[in-house]
Amino acid sequence: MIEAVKIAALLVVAAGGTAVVLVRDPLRQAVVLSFYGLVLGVLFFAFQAPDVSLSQITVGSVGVPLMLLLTIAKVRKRERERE
Amino acid sequence: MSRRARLWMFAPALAGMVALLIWGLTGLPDFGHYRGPYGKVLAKVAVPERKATNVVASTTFDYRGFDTLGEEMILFSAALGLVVLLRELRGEEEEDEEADDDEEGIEGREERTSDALRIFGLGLVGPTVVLGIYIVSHGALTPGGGFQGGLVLVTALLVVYLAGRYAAMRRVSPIPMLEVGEAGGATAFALIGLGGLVIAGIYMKNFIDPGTPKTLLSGGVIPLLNISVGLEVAGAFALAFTEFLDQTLLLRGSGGDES
Amino acid sequence: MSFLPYAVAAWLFGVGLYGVVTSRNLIHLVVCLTVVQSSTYVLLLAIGYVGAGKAPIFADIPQGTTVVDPVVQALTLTDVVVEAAVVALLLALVMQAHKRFGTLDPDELGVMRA
Amino acid sequence: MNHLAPLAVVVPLIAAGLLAGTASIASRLFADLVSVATAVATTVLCAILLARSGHHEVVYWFGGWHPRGEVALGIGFAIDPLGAGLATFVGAIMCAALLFSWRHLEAISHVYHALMLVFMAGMVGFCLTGDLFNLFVFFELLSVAAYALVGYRVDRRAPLEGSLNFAITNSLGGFIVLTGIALLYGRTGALNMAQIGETLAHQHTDGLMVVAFTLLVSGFFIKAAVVPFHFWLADAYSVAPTPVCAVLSAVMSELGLYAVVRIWWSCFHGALGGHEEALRMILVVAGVVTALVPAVLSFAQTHLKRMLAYATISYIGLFLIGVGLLSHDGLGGTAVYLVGDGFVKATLFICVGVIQHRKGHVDEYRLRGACRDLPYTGAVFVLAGLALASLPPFGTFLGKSLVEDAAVKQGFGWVIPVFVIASAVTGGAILRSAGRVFLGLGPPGESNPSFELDEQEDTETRGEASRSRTPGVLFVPAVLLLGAALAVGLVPGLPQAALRGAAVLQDRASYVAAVIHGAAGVVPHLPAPKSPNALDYLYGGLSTVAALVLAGFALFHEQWPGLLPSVVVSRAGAALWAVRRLNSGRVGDYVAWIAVGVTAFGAAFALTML
Repeated sequence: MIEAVKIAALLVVAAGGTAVVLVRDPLRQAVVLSFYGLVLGVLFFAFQAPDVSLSQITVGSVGVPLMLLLTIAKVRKRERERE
Repeated sequence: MSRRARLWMFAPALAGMVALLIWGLTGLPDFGHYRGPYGKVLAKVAVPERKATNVVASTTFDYRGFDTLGEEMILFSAALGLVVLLRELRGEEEEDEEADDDEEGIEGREERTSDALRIFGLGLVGPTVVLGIYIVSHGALTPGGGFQGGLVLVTALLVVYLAGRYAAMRRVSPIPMLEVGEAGGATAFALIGLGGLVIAGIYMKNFIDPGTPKTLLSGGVIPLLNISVGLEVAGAFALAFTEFLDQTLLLRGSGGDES
Repeated sequence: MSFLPYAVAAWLFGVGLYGVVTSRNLIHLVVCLTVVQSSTYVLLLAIGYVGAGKAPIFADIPQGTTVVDPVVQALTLTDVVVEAAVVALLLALVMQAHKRFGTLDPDELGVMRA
Repeated sequence: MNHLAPLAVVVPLIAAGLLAGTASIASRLFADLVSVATAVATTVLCAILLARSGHHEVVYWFGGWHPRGEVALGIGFAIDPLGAGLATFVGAIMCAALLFSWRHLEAISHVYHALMLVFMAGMVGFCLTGDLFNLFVFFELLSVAAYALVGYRVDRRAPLEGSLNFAITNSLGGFIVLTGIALLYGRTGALNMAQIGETLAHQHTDGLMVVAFTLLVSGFFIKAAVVPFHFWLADAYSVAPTPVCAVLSAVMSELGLYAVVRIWWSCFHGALGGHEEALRMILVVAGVVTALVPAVLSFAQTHLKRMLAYATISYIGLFLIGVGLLSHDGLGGTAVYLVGDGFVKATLFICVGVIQHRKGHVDEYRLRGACRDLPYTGAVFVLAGLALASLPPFGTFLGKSLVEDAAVKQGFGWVIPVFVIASAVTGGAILRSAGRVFLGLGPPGESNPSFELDEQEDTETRGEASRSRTPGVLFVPAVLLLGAALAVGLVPGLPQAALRGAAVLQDRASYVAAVIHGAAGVVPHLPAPKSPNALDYLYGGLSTVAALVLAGFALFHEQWPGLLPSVVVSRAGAALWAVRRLNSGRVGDYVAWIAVGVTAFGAAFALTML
């Protein structure tokens, strides 16, 4: 009892999560994470959870990646100053 | 422990832990066969009892509203923690970098952003705010609510920033005001719950007539709680982003005590 | 195939944990922690799913339609907020750590020794 | 309906919101007054709840959502005597900590007070709730507040690292707990603990139950810092602001054990109760390891707060043995022990805070003889150290003898030496440092170079490092707390009340009746526990004397070089060094140990329960 859409979304989520972990460069990782957040949102939509989907997309693919980018920017700035 | 030793210890442990998880998960009903009873009962009784068509909203804000109070307080204390952890840093670096001519940062940015982009960006602010308010207020009816709408409202603030108006963003959202809004949202939630205790004799009791389904004010206190959550979420995230932005830009004279 | 959602949840938990343990960068580590947490979202929503069920929002569907479990959705919503809160706090700590230690490698912090 | 139940959590939350909202306009005095008043009010509310729960669980359904049929619709508080007692204890410790903060922490804002109040509300809610997911929410709430409080002194390196390790490991603990909750929800379709227990009781034991139990136990053991989940604790507790340390050490860790007790008796006992023997053995063994290894590490520290942090872990091990006996006298005795020890631990932290306030740092070697001018603090510190070594008639002694009796009853008499050794070694460490710091005894030495709390000056208390006198608000809480620790051992009827509370908690049938059916439970009739006899005094005296001997040996052994063969000394030193190295300060190691621990507990449960 599981449609192709859900199977596809689940597999993409599994791959996405793996990619987030394996990408070791924080900047690239933030981008991958944003994508992963979006995929999770799609999966939750397929799970008939539009409320969660909306939250996940705003938090997981916008909010958290944005905080990450700002942190990375700060860290890089300080590293440049040190040199 | 060396990294290698750690990995040697971790690899079998991880395998064991995942095997354990899988073993536990096989005991669940097959996917798509949720048996209840909790969710099934709520799905049946929520609309007749609470008149809010979005059962997730009536679960979040009424049946399990006390969890949401806890959740708001988590956000509240995280925002407070953030202020503590970063304010110290800002204060110091402002002193450290007194000599640096950081001042051009603010002007440089404003000049780099073209007028067209700026106008376009500022033009987006209005619709974004309207959208945010719409999502907050319709939480009891359709997907969305205080949390999602609150985040959309924060996006409006970020649009102001992206339009090259960092200073303007700081002007429309000075930190003390955000703190008050944030604390106000969290406290309002607790106070609405207290209203239930005072008026109906039970904490978190939905003490307002739930009205008729599919109307904006259906659900009794649910819309009010949605608004307080919207305020809390918008305040907390705006505070978080402002603090993080301050860290990144480190503009002199943009300290938290400016209002 | 009906085990797939649960398997994905277990996979995300494991892979996130692997990331946390092997991480060489605190920012990366925090992100791996969110992957572990996302496993709980997938698990919760999968548990409450009802085959051919609709979303539990009776705006457009008549009362009595088969819907998925609203409770797990409420729980997951809470969980998402917790994630945002914890990540914000952790990133602030990471920023500070970078200032004080001059590195983001969790293995090089080591002020702490028994 | 009992209207005070929600107020115990909501009042501090509203006060926290008020303080945060008025941060820019109100004065520091306002924050101090509001926070202390709120803590006192919460303590009183919890005490009233404790009194009312004496006969049966006080049940409170938020929003008025009573269970329909057998299904709990909303979130309920199910308040039993032990939960209410623990909540009252939280309030009392918080009062002392906030009072102490009044003068000890000078460079703090309203945010600190607001966070402390949220922290308290989270802990109180954690003790009172009867809903599994709500338990998780309060777990996260108190954790988030605690992360921020531990990292409060961000201008130094050690608090940052401590707070990071704390936040990462405990967040993982939260996810592990949540996964366990999800499994139980998938199986039972319920979040109310009574309902879960009732549903599980009618099912066969299977993998899901064992795994869910493993995950919940492991997640809460991370918070409680049971070996091998304990590494984060020493890093965090040795660097937090001292009043926060007092709260963390006296109650927060213990809450993890309370949660395990709660879920075992409310959720799992019906289903897995047949495997009590196995579980008892596993918990007691885990407790023994947790009691002994950190006790030795505690003795090896020279940084006073870190020494107390390891003593905290060691005592968690002793409590785990007590609750792991799975009997009402084991649990009730542990409750007495926990409260007695909590007061003692808070006293010790506050004494360290006074030293810090006056001398500016807390390293034993650097302070050698420096505190000769603090005789009163020294006296309190030494008394508290003796209490930690279970000197009669302190609450620690009474609790220890109750737990030891319970252990003998269950055929676990062999754990008595563990209690004696752990309390002697941790107490001995305190007495040794007291001798060196307050009397200048023992040889001078180098402070451990591998553990430097970075910048030499401890800037927790602003201004010049040394001050001429101790403000009353600093010293008075220490005396009050020590008095409370003594009172715990002397108040008549306390052991019996604790044992009755334990019996109420362990009676699943009446819990279900009270929560699901709204029926008043029956108070179990129990014989009064016997008061400590000569043998108990012998054990108490033995550990006290052993603590003194250990302290004396550590201070003077260089004057009798032939006392121990040098081979023994060097071997023991090498072994100790290897154990100490495990606590590497690297969060990757800690998380790897968490995986090891979960797998080990899972394997142990699986092998014995299926």
